[in-house]
Amino acid sequence: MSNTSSSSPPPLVPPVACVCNEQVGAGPFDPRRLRQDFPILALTVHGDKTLAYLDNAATTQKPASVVCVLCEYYQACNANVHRSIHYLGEQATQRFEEARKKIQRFIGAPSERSVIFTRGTTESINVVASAWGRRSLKPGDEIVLTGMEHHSNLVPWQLVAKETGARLKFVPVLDDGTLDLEAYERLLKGRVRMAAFTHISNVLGTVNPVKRMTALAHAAGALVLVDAAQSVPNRPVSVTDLDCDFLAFSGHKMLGPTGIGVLYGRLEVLERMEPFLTGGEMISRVTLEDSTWADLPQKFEAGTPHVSGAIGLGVAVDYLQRVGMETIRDYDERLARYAIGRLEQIPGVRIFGRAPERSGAVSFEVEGVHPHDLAQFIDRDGIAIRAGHLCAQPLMKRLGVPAVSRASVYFYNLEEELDRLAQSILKAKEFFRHGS
Amino acid sequence: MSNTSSSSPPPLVPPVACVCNEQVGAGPFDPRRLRQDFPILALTVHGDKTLAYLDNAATTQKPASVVCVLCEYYQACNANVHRSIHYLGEQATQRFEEARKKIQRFIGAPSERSVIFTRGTTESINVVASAWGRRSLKPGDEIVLTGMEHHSNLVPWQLVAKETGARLKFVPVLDDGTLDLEAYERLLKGRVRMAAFTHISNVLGTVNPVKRMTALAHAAGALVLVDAAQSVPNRPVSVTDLDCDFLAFSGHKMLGPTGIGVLYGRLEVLERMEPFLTGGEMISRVTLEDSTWADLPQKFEAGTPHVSGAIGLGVAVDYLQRVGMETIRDYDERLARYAIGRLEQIPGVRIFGRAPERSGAVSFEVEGVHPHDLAQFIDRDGIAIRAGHLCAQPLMKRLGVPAVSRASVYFYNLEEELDRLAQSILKAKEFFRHGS
Amino acid sequence: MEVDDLYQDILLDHFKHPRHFQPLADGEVLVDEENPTCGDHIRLTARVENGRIADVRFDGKGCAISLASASMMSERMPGLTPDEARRRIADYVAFMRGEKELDEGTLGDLAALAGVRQFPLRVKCATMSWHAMDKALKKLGV
Amino acid sequence: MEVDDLYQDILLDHFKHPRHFQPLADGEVLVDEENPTCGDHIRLTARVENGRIADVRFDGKGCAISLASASMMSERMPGLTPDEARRRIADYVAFMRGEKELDEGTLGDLAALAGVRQFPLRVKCATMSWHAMDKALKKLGV
Ligand SMILES: Cc1ncc(COP(=O)(O)O)c(C=O)c1O
Ligand SMILES: Cc1ncc(COP(=O)(O)O)c(C=O)c1O
Ligand code: FES
Ligand code: FES
Repeated sequence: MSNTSSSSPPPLVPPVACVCNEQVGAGPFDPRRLRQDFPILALTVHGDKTLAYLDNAATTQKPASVVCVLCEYYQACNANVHRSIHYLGEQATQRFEEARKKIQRFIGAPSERSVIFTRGTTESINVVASAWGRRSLKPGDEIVLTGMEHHSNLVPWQLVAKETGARLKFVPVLDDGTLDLEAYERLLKGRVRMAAFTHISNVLGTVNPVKRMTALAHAAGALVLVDAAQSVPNRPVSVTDLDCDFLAFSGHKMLGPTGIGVLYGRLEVLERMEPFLTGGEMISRVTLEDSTWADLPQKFEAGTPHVSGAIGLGVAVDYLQRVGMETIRDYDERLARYAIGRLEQIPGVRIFGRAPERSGAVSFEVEGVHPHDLAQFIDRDGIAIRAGHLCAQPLMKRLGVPAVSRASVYFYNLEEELDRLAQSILKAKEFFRHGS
Repeated sequence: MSNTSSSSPPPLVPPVACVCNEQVGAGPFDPRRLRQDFPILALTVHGDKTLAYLDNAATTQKPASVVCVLCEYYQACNANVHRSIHYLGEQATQRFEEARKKIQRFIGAPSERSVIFTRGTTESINVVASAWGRRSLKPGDEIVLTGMEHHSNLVPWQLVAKETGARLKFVPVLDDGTLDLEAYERLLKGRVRMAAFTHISNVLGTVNPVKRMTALAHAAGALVLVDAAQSVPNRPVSVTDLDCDFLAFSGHKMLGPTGIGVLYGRLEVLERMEPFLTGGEMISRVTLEDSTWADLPQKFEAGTPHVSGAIGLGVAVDYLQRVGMETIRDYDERLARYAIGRLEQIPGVRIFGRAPERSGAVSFEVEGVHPHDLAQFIDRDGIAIRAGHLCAQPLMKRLGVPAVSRASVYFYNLEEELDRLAQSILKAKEFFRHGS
Repeated sequence: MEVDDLYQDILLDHFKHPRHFQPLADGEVLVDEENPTCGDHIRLTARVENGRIADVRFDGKGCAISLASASMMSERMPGLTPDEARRRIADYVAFMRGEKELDEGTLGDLAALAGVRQFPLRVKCATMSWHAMDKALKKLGV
Repeated sequence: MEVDDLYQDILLDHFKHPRHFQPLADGEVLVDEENPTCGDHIRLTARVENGRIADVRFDGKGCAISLASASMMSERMPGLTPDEARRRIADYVAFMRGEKELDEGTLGDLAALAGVRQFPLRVKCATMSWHAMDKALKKLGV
């Protein structure tokens, strides 16, 4: 004992022995090789059609290591965390908190105490709208949103505005799919307490200048929430660099399991906030009449957490970092531009969103073919895209359509999948014009 | 086509081919055989100690089929649900909704629309306290709880009471660990709008007469929420039979994955309630200014759900039904009584909770050994129990202790594990009295 | 199942040449039925003469399935009493939801829509106009 | 690691015979420090004479680790200046959290608590009384 007393404590948990032997570390970026890490991408559907999964903005597929760690967790160290003084409990707790630290480093947060596990972006934003907004907003206060928000970053604010008497203002979307930043500056002249905007539009692919927008909002005395559901999976994102007060994102859109997401919050702001959900884990003292709260981050994590989800998300972050976030950003953008080029060759196709900086999401319409018919038709060729309002009905109205089709790529997609998309769209046009 | 047009639609999704070849269907109930379905139970810890997992009231272990379906889901049909018109999307949606139906049948709910997926019991109760309570309670209204509630069924009500001016009243706990039902009837004479109580105490193991309590509360004009976190895993529970308005439980305590739970609600009540979380999935129409809600259950399921968790919980329910809920109830009770018998032979051990009807949770204290030291000490023998306030600080106060030790069994535990527990406790007593 | 099992020729024909599809004057519209999952809608008008449905017309926006099913619906309703129509609507909706079987005779060219039943996300497309017709009968007080 | 590496004889001795443990009159108590994860607490009193800590006494309820670490703490403080004491406390807390290493000489019999560092859930047990001492110095205004 005395020999080890002055060295750092040996790790309790043996390093996870992943048996899945992934390709990701095995050489320079090569999407074709990385596809081997995603068993689902080799699926053939509807008989003999190789799956071309182009719905990554909805949810991404999972590498073997993420699936593997879930199995391993349940078969070797499943237990409730934070309070179980036994072997499994110590293991589960250590790995759960290790995942939190991975995410802290991944988003450049100064402390792991500001990383709160939630179910996903939607819950993260609800926590802020409710736990911050309901207590802080007064009648006449203003909340600035944009015309391109996902319903998740709109509806919670509508409710809190109704409850508190605060007013919503919207930054208009210009014809090229970017935000009207002059209008934004004008809107900030009001009694703005919160500016909440998406980093990347899930419809238009537009990358908003969130760092500049944050600085402007701060100068106007407002807090800033960034909806990073589409950006954290797609490029390096540092909360220290952005200097935002809140950042929300979902694990399932960045190779992680379902049911887990993150709310980052600036420590000083989180500390002043009251909790959102209450119950076990988040308390300090409880009597029948009254309770006091635990420290961060537990104050915002009531109940048994999604332990395997958090650990899986940690492994997903490992994978992303091994690919490289700059690499993913550049490749996704290149592939999106390739897709646009192919689609534009088809007469009657109209692309929505022409921002100079963009992600892998490409929305479009095909003259004479309803988006849902298109998605259904090309699914028969094994091609998975999304059709609908994409949880952005106000933006659809702005675009003058009830719905769009969207192909969204990720680093494991290939140009040839986009060639197949273009061919299949041509076939669909033909089919719905002339029949089979 | 015309030949099949009048027969029922063929299933889109091939039945899940589970490769794990479980024992559960292979003969009459035999816990020793069923243990083979739980790989983690064969673990040796701290060198060569076989794991004796006696912390099942905190969380249960998972059978191979549950782990297997997670892998299979991520490797063969992962997609976002409800809106993706493509092969994977249809599969994921169908399996997600199939899981909901399994749970509906499992708890005897009249409609799958009244089965809402949440993160767990804690979130389920928060939904009711917030979405029902904040809008329905008036100053002077009363909420009846009991003195044995988990913090999850106490703290949310404290907050809503503070916000609305409602008052909390508590059914006292008698010395044998049962509720004072005469006091309960007296409390119901007030302006009671909600009675919320646990079906089974996670500390005392007491099974409360919730059917009778529900009828009494209804007669007094109150709604009823049953915290079934400990009961749905342990015995047949039918919401139709209980006739309660809400039922809350957690997947991870009933062989299911982490991060998933259920709120059952009576349709008429759910329909009158406003949503809790808002955002994608739960809306019908959204403009910049205003929104309307989707039908049940989506109204209460904002954002991308925990798809794999729900599917895993469905498979857990399959497993439980194959074991048989009556079998589990009877075996757990028998084993708990065996544990009590063994512990009582140790001088200085005091058991908390002597209810005539009980679950598998047995709480106790050992004279001269702090519960946390005890848990830590016997962990070295491979025995996992829980120490602490068990998220029930007010009940601890009632019992006159800051913390207790709890052994909690499930159907895969064996008498010999409880023998080992008793031996190890004896050793601990010796150790902390005389040293090694 | 191949894509042309879903989008059969009969369906495509109704989609490309919807019967009784005709821009309606705002005053005529009895029901404006929306499919919230996609934002499409059907507007509908109908008349009853001598206790029987005499005329059904519609306009609106929608996918091939919704337009074709509206077109087929508009062909079947005229001549029925309101009660007969309601029964037909209920049968059809139950059929689309997989809750009921219908024989070939009853189905007729609606059999071309049977493939939709395998795609729960599209069932609303195929029933939207039928729900609208049901509401129109209620509006007419028959 | 075996259980008697965690619960070493020195630790058990301090647990069974805690030094300076003595029921305190309510008026004497400077700090009542609680460990919210378990509900245990330590009450503490101390005096400063001629610029040095002269006397530390405590009572309360807790596990073996918390009582033993309080006992060891109460032995080390007397004779130190408040600043020296604060530095020792900070070093010890950092050591327990695995943020800092300390050599044998500095540790002395505190080495018997080093095993706790492998159990994050128990670290609070070992630091509770030290935090209480820190607060006591603040209360004394030294
Ligand atoms: C009776 C009771 N209620 C509520 C809970 C909270 O469940 P969860 O932590 O899964 O939300 C538990 C378990 O911890 C419990 O035993
Ligand atoms: C920009 C944006 N915000 C929010 C969300 C909501 O994320 P989730 O459904 O995971 O809560 C999404 C994805 O659906 C999104 O793309
Ligand atoms: S997709 Fe809108 S009605 Fe079919
Ligand atoms: S367990 Fe309470 S202080 Fe150690």
